[in-house]
Formats: sequence, C-alpha cells, structure tokens
Amino acid sequence: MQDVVLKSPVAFAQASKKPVNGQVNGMEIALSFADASVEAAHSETLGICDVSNLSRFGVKGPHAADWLTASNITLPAGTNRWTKLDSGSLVMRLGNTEFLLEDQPENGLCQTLSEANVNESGVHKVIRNDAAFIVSGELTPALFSEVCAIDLNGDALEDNRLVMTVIAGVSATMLKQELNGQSVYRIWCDGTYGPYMWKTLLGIIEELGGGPVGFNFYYKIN
Amino acid sequence: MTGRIAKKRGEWINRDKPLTFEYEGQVVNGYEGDTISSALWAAGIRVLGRSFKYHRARGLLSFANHDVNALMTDGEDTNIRADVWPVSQGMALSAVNTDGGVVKDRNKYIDKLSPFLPVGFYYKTFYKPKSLFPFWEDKIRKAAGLGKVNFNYPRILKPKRYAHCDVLIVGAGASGLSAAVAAAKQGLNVILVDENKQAGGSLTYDFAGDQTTADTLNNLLDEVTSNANIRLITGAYAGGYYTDHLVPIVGVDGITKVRAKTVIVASGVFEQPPVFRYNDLPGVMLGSATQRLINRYAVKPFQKGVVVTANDHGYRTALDMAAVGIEVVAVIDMRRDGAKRDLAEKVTEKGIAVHKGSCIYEVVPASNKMAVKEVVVCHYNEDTAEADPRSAVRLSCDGVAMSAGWAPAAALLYQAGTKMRFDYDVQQFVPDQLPEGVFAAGKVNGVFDLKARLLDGQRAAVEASNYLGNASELITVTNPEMASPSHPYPIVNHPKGKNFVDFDEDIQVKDFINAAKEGFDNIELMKRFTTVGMGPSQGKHSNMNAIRILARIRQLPVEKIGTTTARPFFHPTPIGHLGGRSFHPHRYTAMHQWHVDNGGVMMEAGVWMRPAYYVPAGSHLSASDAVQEEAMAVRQSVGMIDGSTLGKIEVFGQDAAAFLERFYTGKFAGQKVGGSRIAMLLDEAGVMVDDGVAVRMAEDKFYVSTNSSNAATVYREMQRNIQLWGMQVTLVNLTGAMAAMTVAGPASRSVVETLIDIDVSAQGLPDGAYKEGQVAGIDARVMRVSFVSDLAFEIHVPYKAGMHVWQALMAAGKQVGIRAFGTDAQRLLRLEMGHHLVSHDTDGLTNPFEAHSESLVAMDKDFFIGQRSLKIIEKKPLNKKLVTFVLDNGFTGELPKECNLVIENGDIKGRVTSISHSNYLNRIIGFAFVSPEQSKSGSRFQVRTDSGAMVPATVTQAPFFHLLESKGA
Amino acid sequence: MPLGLLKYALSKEHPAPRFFRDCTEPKKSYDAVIIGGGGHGLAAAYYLAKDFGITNVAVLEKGYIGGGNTGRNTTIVRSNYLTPEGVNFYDASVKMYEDLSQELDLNLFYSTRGHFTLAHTDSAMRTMRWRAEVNKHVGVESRVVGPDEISQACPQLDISCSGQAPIQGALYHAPGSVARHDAVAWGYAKEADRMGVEIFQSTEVTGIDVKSGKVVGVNTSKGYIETNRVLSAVAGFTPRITEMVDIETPIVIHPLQACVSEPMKPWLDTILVSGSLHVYVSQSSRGELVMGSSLDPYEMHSTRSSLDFVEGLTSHIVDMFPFLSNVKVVRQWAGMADLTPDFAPIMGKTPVEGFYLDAGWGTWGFKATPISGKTMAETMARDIAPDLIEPFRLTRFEDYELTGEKGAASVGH
Amino acid sequence: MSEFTYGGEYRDMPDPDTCTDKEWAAYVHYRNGAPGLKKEWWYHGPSGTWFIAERDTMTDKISRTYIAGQEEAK
Repeated sequence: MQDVVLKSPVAFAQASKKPVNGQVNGMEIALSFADASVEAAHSETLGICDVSNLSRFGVKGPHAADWLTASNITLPAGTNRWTKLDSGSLVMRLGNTEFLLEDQPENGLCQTLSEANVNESGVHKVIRNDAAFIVSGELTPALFSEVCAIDLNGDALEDNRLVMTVIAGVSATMLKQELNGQSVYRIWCDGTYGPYMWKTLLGIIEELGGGPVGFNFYYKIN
Repeated sequence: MTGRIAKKRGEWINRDKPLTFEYEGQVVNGYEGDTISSALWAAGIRVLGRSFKYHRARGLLSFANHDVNALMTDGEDTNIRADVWPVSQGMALSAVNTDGGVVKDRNKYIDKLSPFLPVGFYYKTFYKPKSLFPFWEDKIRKAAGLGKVNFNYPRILKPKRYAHCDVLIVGAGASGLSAAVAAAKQGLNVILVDENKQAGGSLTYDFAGDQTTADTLNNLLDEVTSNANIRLITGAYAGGYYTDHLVPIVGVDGITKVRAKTVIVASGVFEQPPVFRYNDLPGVMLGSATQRLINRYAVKPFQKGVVVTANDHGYRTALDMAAVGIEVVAVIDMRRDGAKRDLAEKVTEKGIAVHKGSCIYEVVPASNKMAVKEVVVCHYNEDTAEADPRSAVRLSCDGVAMSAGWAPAAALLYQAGTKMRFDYDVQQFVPDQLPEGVFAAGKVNGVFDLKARLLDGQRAAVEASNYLGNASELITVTNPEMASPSHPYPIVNHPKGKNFVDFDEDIQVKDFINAAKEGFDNIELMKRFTTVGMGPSQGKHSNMNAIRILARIRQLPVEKIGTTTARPFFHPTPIGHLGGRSFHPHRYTAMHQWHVDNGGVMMEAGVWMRPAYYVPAGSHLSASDAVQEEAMAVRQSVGMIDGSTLGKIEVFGQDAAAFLERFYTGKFAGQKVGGSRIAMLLDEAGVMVDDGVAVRMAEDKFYVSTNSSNAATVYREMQRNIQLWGMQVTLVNLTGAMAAMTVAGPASRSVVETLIDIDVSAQGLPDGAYKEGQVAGIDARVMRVSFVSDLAFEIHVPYKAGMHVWQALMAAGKQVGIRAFGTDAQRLLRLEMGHHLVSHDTDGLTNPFEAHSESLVAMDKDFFIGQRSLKIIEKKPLNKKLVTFVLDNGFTGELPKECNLVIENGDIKGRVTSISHSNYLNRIIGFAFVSPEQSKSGSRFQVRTDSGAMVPATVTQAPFFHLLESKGA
Repeated sequence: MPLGLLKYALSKEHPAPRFFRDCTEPKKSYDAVIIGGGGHGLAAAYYLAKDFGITNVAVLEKGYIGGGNTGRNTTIVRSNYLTPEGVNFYDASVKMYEDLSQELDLNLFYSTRGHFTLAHTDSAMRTMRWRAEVNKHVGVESRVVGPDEISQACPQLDISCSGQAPIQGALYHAPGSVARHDAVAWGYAKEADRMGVEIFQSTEVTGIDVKSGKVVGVNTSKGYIETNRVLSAVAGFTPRITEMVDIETPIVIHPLQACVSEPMKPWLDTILVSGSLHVYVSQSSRGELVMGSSLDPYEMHSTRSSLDFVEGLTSHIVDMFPFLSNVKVVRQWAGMADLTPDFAPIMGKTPVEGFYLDAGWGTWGFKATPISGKTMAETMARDIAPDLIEPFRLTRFEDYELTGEKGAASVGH
Repeated sequence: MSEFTYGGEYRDMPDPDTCTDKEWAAYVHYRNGAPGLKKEWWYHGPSGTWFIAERDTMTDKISRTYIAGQEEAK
C-alpha cells in the first residue's frame, strides 16, 4: 500500500484556505497556510494545525497493558493519563483498558506494533481514524471557553492527565504537552467529525484573531 | 439641558463627548455615558412612555432596569429599556405601545374606562354570545403587547462561554466588593459580577449630601482591580441560579456560563414604591432613582420636590437633593415618630420641613395629567393604614421622591432553594436556611449599615472559603441599632383609587381587595388573577406590596402569606444570547468529496451527510429519473453506494459468541468463521429495534453491523449488557474508522475481481460469505451480500483509504457503466428485493411475528433480549402483518403515498409503509401493514389515497422479480 | 364595550361573589374524594355533581387550585393524534372546550388559531400523513400542507430554519386552540362549588385506607375522611399516590419546561410545533410568546428550571424566527409530568376497588381536561369505565396492548 | 450533545424461566416512579463508560457512582 496516497480526513475542509499540501507518513497533509512569520504569529496568538497524518496505534482489552509492557513500552501512571516515550511517541491510557499511541513523524513504533502479531487473548488492536490537531497560543482559554465545558485553568490537564470530553458537540480526547518548547493542546476526534471540528474551531479562532498553522511549522519535513 | 447640574465627582457621563439623538421627533442633547432616560430627563422630558393597560403617562420610576413603562424602539429594535440603555449619537427613538405619539396617544381614553375594567374583567365578559368572542378577541389582541417586533431584525447569535471559579459573587456593592477582597485573600479564585456599568452599588449614589462613601468605594475598587485572583465583570447580570452553582452571566456581548464552587449573593435590594393615589405620575419616582440621577448622571430629578418616606433613606435622599440646589419642600415621614434626631436635624438644618406621621394622600396632576402640580399631605395612622383627609395640606412641587422601604433582590437565592424568613426588625424577607455552597451578604441578607455590610461581605467570604476546605476563623456580624429600613405597610387607601401597586400591569390596591373577595386570597392565586408581578419587571417593585396587602386583607402576619416563586431570568434575556452559537456537528464519510464533485445531492441522515441521489454535471436529471437510472444500473450492470454510515462494531473475547446469543435474536455459537448471519435486536418488550449482520472473523471475534441511525445506541446497549452480564467481551466501535461501499449488480463481480487478491467467484465467496483480502492494495473486509441485489459485494477498508478504494472501483467499473447510487435508489432496490427497513416499515410497537421475521428469532435459545416478552405475545392473536404488495398492472390513478391507510369495511386495518414505482419492473410495489386475514399471497386489499380514492392492491411474494415473468400475462 | 361591565362602574362595592368557598374543615365522610385540585380533579367533581347528582364530594388540594400542571402548561388544545382511540378521545375534549366558557359562565379565552406540526424530514412528513389520514378517518380536520401554505399562515417563519432544518411541510389541524389555563380550573371550581362540592386547599393526602381490597377512607393533613370512592388526579405526583394503595404503574416523572417572552404586539396567529426541533410556540392574548420543548431527559421530582432547556429551545426559536434575536425571555418554569411508555394516559379502574386513576398525562393533560373529568366522573359513578377511555386502562401494559401512539416517533404538544 | 446520557433505573431482572407472564410484563413495563434515592444507569459518551449513579430523584443530588458489578470498589 506504499504507493497509495491517503488524505487527511480534514483535507476537504481545508481546501478553501489553499494550503500547500505535501505527503508525510503516506498521507497528504497541509504543510503550510502562509508565511512562516504569519504562522508563528498564529501559533503564538491562537493557531490550529492538522496532524492527522502522525502514525497511531490503538489497542484495547483486559490484557492490553501487559502486552504493551511486554513490548517494552512505558505506560502512563494511571487511567486517563499519558506519557511521552524517549522517542517522542505519546502513550495515552484512555480509561483503564484502552491505549492510544502516537508517533512523531520520524519514528516507527506504531508501524511496528501494528504489524506485530497478537496471540494473547484479551488484547485487541483498534483501527484508528483520528482527526488530530494541535491548538496553541495565548488565547486558547478564550477558544476553549466557547467549545468546552470543563475547567482548563484548573488541574484537569496537569500532571499528564488527559480528558475525554465533548468539544464543540463532539466527543474528543484532549491533553496538554510541550512541543518545541511551546505549551500546546492536543485534540483527537473521530475522523468523520474532523472536517466539522476543523471548520468550527477555525471559525472561532479566526474571530479571536488567530488562524491555521501548517504541519511544517511544528515538524520540519524536508 | 435644563436639568443638568455641575460636574459631580465620579459621574458616569463624559462631558467631553456630547451627542444628539431624537425622541418622538424632538432633538435631544446628551452625553456619552447617559442612559436614554437620564438624557431625556436632563432635557426636561417627563413622559417616557405609556402604561400597558390604561395607557397612562409614565416617567421614570426605578431607574434601575425595571422601568417597564419606559420602553423605546429605535425602529430596528424594540422594548429597549430606556432607564439603563445607553444613548448613542443619532438614535431616533420613540415610545412603544402608543397610537399617535407618547404625548397624544389616542389610547389614553382607556384610562377613563378603568372603572369598567375591574380586576379579571375579561373572564367575565366577551363570551356571550359565543359567536362574538372572535370579534372581542381580535380587539384584545390588538391592544395587547408592548413593542412591535421588527421582522427584519438580523439573526444575531452571540458566543457563549464557560467559566469556572471558586467563588462567584453577585453584586459589586459594598458587601460584594468586600467579600471579593476577603475571598481573594483566602487564595480563592473570584468572579465578581455587577449589572451596572461601574462597580460600587449604592456607594456610587447614596451620599446623603456628602461624598465620604466615595472614598470607601475607591479603596475597595483599588484592592479589587489590583488582585489577580479577582475577575470583575460589570455591565452584566447573573441571569439565574441553576443546579450545581451554574450561573449564566448575561452581558451585551453574550453569555458566560459560570460553574462556581460557591456563590455569594450580594445583590442588594430593590426600592419599593409607597402606594398612594397618582403615585405613577411622571415626576414621582423612587428616592434611589433621584440619587442615581443626581450623583451618577448629574441630572436634577426636579426643581422643587417633596420626599415621602418611612426610613432613614428618605432623609439621605433629601440631603442629596438639597446638595445640588433642589428646593426640597418637605420630608413627609409616614412614621409616627419620624427619624433619629441627628438625621432629622441635618435635614431641618437645610430648611426642609419634616412632617411626621403623615403621608401623601394623593398627588395632584398638572392640567395635562402628565406632571406633578402639588401633593396633598394628610395625617397617617400607621395602625389602620388610613389617611385623615380632614388634615389635608397642599404642597406645591414638581416632583416626589419615594423612600419607604426595600425588597431583597433575592431571586437567585430563591432559585437556589433558600428558605427565607420574614425579619420584622428590618421588615424584609431574609435568608433563613441557605443551600450548600450558597451564601448571602449585605442588604439582601438584611444588613443595611455600611460598616456592617463590609463586615458581612468578609463573613460570607470566610464561610465560602471554609466550605471549600479552609479553616479560617468565622466572623460574626451584628446589625447596629437602627430604624427599620422598610415600612411595614406603606400603602394609603383612597376612595378613588389609582394608587398603583404594579406599574407594569396597572394594578391598584382595590384590585387586590376585589380579587380576595372573589376567592383569590392565596398569594399564588392572587398573582394569577390580578397578574401582579407577571409583567416584564417580574414583580421587582410590586410583589412585596402585594404580599403586604394580602396579609392585611387576611389579617395574617406577612410570613404566613409566603412569597411567589422566583424564576429565571433575573432580567429579561435576549433569545439570541440564550440560543447563541450552538453546535451542529456533522459527520462526513471518506468519500464525501467525491459525492460532492459528482453531483451528489447531499442530505442529512442523522449527523451524517449522505447523497440521496446524483445529478452529474450537465445531466439535468429530475430526482426521480436519477433514482430510477441509478437503480436500473444496478439491475442491469453495476452500481456502487457509500455505506460508510453503517454501524460497525468488533466484538472480541472468549464470550463473544455467547454475548451475541443473548443480545440478538439469532444463533451465533455455531456460526462458522467466515460466515455471516442476520443480527436482529429487540427491546425488552419484544419490539424490533435494529437489524444488521454479524460476521464471524475468528472464534472469538465478530464484526457486527447496525443500521446507520442506530450505530451509537446499539454500541451503547452492547456495552451496558456486557457490564450487566459480566461477560468477557471487548467492543471496538469502528463506525467511523472503516469506510464501507457496496458494489452491486450482475457486473459487480467483474469489477471487484480486477482489484482484489482473493477468489470472489460464486464458489470462492458464496452469498453471505466473508473474506479478508486486499482491494486496490488496501487491506479489506469483503462480504457477499444481497440486500439490494442478488449479487453484491460489501467492502470495508480503513477510513483513510476509503476514497482511494472507491475511486479505484469507479475506475475499474467505468467500462461496464458503473454508477454511484444514493440512499433513494437503495430504498427502491431493497424494496424490489423485498427487504423491509426497521423503523421505516416497522414502528415503535412492531414485533418480529408481525414483520415476517419469525425465522430470525431462535425461540429455543436460553435467553435473548425480548424473548420472554415474545413468549407472551406468541400466545396472542396477531393484529397486523407486514406484507409486500403490488398495484394492478397499468395502474395510472392517484398514487398512494406512504402512510395512506388500508381500509376494510370502513375500518382502518393498516397502512402503506413503503411504496414506489420501479422502472425496472414497470410496476408499483410496496410494503403495507394489513390485517392477518388479508396477508396471504394473492389477497386483495384497498388503500385510500390522500383524496379519498380507494386503490386496490395485491399481496405478492418478494423479491418482486417474478412480476417480470408474468408481465405479458 | 360589553354592557355587562357597567355594573362594575356603577357599583360602589365590588359586585362579584367568591368563585368558591374557603372550605377549611372537612366533614366526617364524603360520597367521593378527589385527590388533586387541578383542572382534571375539579372537572371530575363538576361532572359528578352535574351528570350524576353526586354532590357530597371533597376535592383535596395540597397547594392551591390549578397550581400544578394546569397552571404550567402551554395551553394548547388539539386532537390530531395518531390512533383512532386517541383522536376520538381528544376530539370529544375539543368539542366540550368549544362550549365550555358558556357552560362554566366564565370566559376561558378559548381561541381557535389553527395548529401546524412542522416536519423537517421525510420521516416526519410520513408521520404527518399517517396522523392526517387517521384524523380524517375519524372526522377530525387535519391535513398535510406544503411550505407555501405554512408561509401563508405564518409569513414570519423562516421556512429554511436558517438553513439548519428546512421545513418540508406540516400537519395542519384547524381546530387547534389555546385557552386561559388557570381559568379552566377556576371555572370548574366555581361551578362545582355552586353545586355543593367542597374544595379544600392546602390539604394534603397522607394515606389511603384500604380494607379487603376496598377503599374505605383517606388520611389527610386535616384528619381522616371516610369514603368508598377516591380519584387520583395528580399528574406529576401519581407514583406517590399509587404507592399508598400499593398499585404498580409504568409512570415515571420527568420535568417539562416552558418559558415566556416579554409582551410584543401580536404577530403570531397560529400555533406552531416542531417535533424535530422540539419547539412549540404560540402568542398569548397578552402578547407574550409562550414556548415549550420536550420532556427533560431524566427522572426528577422537582419543578426546577434548567439552563440547557432554555438554551436549546431558544437556539431553535432563532432558527425558525431569526428576527427574534433580541426579543427577551422573561421567565422560565417547569411542571412535573407523568410519563407512560406509550404516550397515552392511564384512566379508569384499578385493582383496588373504589380507587380510580386519572394519570399518565405526560404533555397532553390540559387538552383533555373536560373529557377526562366527564369520563372519570362516569367511571366513579357507575364503577365502570366508558368505552371512550377503555383503551387507556391500566391493564393494557400487562396485556401487551399498548396504544399505538408509541408508533410515532415524533413528539407533539 | 450532552456528555452524559440517562439510562434508566437499574433493575433486577426476574428469572425469565420461572416468573409468570404477569411478573414479566410488570418487569418490562412497570417502574418505581416514587421519589427517592435510586440506582441509575448513566453513560459518559466521550469515554464510552456506563456507570451506576445513586441519585436522589427529588433533589437531583448524586451520592455515589461506580461501575456496575464493582460496587464495593469505591
């Protein structure tokens, strides 16, 4: 399936912004929307970036934790928490028995795990189709106050906690991480809601003076 | 600007920004910062509106967002509250609800008719004779309402925001500000909200002739604004209190929904008008209104006024008036003993006469009935609440300030579930038992002395902090010895009435007396019969007096009367704020862009967007032609539909088969790997809920589909039952993760074969069989299905590859004329095949026996959901049966529609649930419920069309393709 | 001006008598006791007295008359139901309402305005046709109309619903009406009282005395009352009463909320309902828009208001009427509704002899007030339920004979 | 979309093999509608979790939540 070019679930919602697209991880993604300086400004004020093309791996079941541990993967401290591996990959524990892993562009952990055989009972691979976003900037509280009922000023996302909540009417998973020295929010939702989520968040982001940011802003791909 | 006085310290107007606007055609000057009312009053304009019922001239009353008689329109918007809405340059305002202008209003004659229109009169007339009621009703409707709505007003949806805090403090007066500072010192995160555009409450106007309170205010404000823990929101009101400390803060720019851990209500009090004849004339207003005019807007309320009072506040008001050069003719104190000596002396020192034990018996209007000429002052007996007209003295004046008492602004406290008690020391309802996490401070808590209010704010803050887990030392507040701020009965009878209690609704004292006489002597019944408190100000100035009047009528103490329920909203709240920005999530399949690019007519199907049919560019097909062509392509060659919206659930685990056996009606334990079975779901009552297909991928793994609209609910119910039954099963909902498409028609195999790496021949993949392979290089799940045609392949691939596979199949099918088909053609195709759709052909009561689905129900299993109910239903005779039918060959009459009834001997026997013309069959076919007696193949029944024509139909077997053979016959 | 009003101007004393006596001390026994002084209970009392001469009747009301759902509903009266038994029942009610002002000698402001149930989807249109066909069959005036006819009746309505849910058509029901809800209770109270019925307010029933399967009396906050016949007409509180006689029912309580706008000059002459948007709206004779929505999604025995409700409702109101963006909601409130599994009432006899049930009124109680009063009075007087309410018997659930109102997914009020 | 969905009262099912038709019909249709503390099913959509909440239907106060079958765990 190497020669197949896949599309980000968000692609058609982005078309009107005429991004420069490119292929990363076998998926066509919006690399940039504007000059680097404009995107940097957005990222600082309020920006949203589609990173649906990052590789992901899902696994679920009563023995999923054991299986991951046996695969030498460090697990988060508890339920609804996440951790970052040395490689930069994120390991998220969604509830108790489900895990979502997400790679950085350069590493292939998810690919390896996807191809690994699972013979144990109680370990089930989960096909994922996430729309995945980075949201950043000083006005993120203003954005989230319009789309999300939980208190993000409190400790909901501190200490590597993640939350599964409703964002703009859609179930989503959310966490806060450091990326390139910047504190950013990460959002994942079902890919079929991706175009809606992108349009809705971007609409508010633009009202607040921010804008879209391309994949290249966070991950320089040559 | 005759009424404007010299610049006041802290005034709210900006004298550097003068502006002009129009009121009722007259050009008026004002300043930025003025409200409409303050600018009009400064310009000497006194008639700001007409009352709702009697069209009496009204001026300014509360000047505190409940002057419901001063509603304006600017041509664009209506019911603009003049007392609080800012003026802006170039506004062109007029009063609402007048006929011919606010001064000349042709409807003012109604006032003369008021003796004919006693309380509740409309219940007693207009209905005899019955035939005349519509005539009267039309007249009543014409008279009803306030402003005219502008049908071209734009749709404005304001953003809605969430906010969170440890303490929400409602009201930024002395006690609220003090509470905020104290709470912030405890390390709490505070939101402090006030509806006025500046914080300070009565500290910004109640000066008693000097401005020392301004220093207190400035100190507090400095502390508040410099503390990062406090977010001060002004110009926004707390709209209501909802469960778990949810309080919407309503501002001009939208609503903020504050979820607080604790709430301190420091919302103060509303001044209450004493009741006497003509207390509604323009120029008669509340004492606090005069103070606000003077000290916030630098406007003289009148040139020569009197104060009628029953508390200290009246004296303070007199001093504030005197300080700006208003001639205060007298302070008329309803109390026998008047005020404390020092306060009385301060007033008399200014040369103001004090009349103790006196009341205003009536106000004498000027000849135009729109202004005050003089007041008639009489001795007042506090015990009998009667004035003595023999003692009448006339005082000439052009205005009256009224300060006789207060009512708590306790709406939020009531909504939170606070139990209130009547405190006779302050003659006010005060909180008795507060709900958890809710606190009250200041005047609303019955604390009026300034020092005590500041302390009461701190006390509430400490209590809130301790509620949140701190352990600070509690503060005790004691009210200093002082006269009651409210008079127990500031109501003066007058034989001629027009002593108004409710200014929204023009309700006079006698209306209450008469309502009680007619049996409406319970506060709630009285409210409903008289409509007191039902107007837009929601009783802010009238409920307390109504309670006092009823208490006196029934000779009961006030607390025995109780209060009416306070409902949200605190102030009327715009629909566009409340509706605001709302979210309408949509789901898009992986192939969405293709559908749009290829003429797909997209329809909402639940949250999904799906093509109903396609009108390819330049084809100009009608909808029905498009559908028939798409269906024909499937019958004659090949078509493809995007089925990604199907619910798709993986069921894993050692109990997977056992679970499905309990969940669905069929058997799965013995199902072969690589085979599929119908999965029909019932509810506990045996009603059909869903049907899908269960594929066994491995011994311990099934892949189950559901109807598109049931995907979420079926998954949810599976999860619940796994928990309930304690089974070793893991579910994965792949509804969004997998794209699905069905390639259907006689040529479908040839299309699929070109792209697939597995054997899909009749032997390799027989009907109902399932295999995994690669389609166009993508890992795929492939199933032989026969829902829309005998030969069809359902292909599931990961979502992100959906478009790729779809396009590959389209390209591969090009040669044989492959056509995308939408949901409409799918409906027709499955109908031709004789497949019913659950919840389209069935309804909320249909059981499997009625829908020819007995074969899917394994009654011999140990258990499945709905089985036990079916065992009961099984014993009962059937009432109806779902059948497939065909209309007579060559039928050309009025086509029956879905839900036209099946009629037999004048009785309803059933209804048509699906009906369609099939070009392929050249017949009209459908599903219908009929009586069991009519359900045999070949039975005839009658369908009644919209117009009443009876159309015969024949029960026939499905699939319908046998009709083609008999076509010639 | 009608001449009748002259007496008020010419008379020094207010010439109107009390609507009903202020009864405080109940007698030792009554021929019948009615629990609940709402429209239904008072109507039952009235028809017991009028139709059957049974006047030794006590109506016991925990609060004040008409203070429950009678005074909290959105006053819509209609009969465009889905099943023949439903349509027949409500049609009888509509016909009684039409003459009720005259019968009770009180203007109930019964105003026939026409009722549109808007359909935004194909499946809603099918349900509209189904209802129209059944209505026509039974002789009730209902028909399916297209967007043009809706626009004609209500030109202000945005047929596209701001693009959110375009209206495809509607079920038009000409007899759809509104009435002054409080007055219905007051009118029945007045006339029942005139015939000798005693109405006790602030009187709570604390227990029902059953001996050998028969009612023998009720315990109240004002003492014990002997009686052989008790009617429970307390929709919103039914489970608390049935618990007293140990009867099982399907009824659960869900709040039903409504709100009202500030008054404006009348412009909305019809009654509009949208099942898909969960909205119903009409404009009262005071000029207020009276707006309601569907039942709250979970069980609650409280009349608290919720912000969710008013946010959801108003967002749909601005879809339908964009120009109302700055019109203000003055007040919201809630009632408690008896909810049944098949969206039909539960009426008639019960396993306890002498205990009768008038319950399960969901969102359809006000419109049934006269006919429920009349049929329950007959049931109590003759100890046999008339045919009209037979389909609503309690035993239908045990018998798996639910009414077909459940067939339609669409809600309506 | 609300995060939480109400799933009705948690009720014990009678043994379908031994109960009478009437008992079963009562289980299917009848409810305990009187106010009080109830065990209820609630579903948290974003995490896909069913749990039991003990809620007072009069005051709307939730006193306890737990996963069905794990009542002792919390």
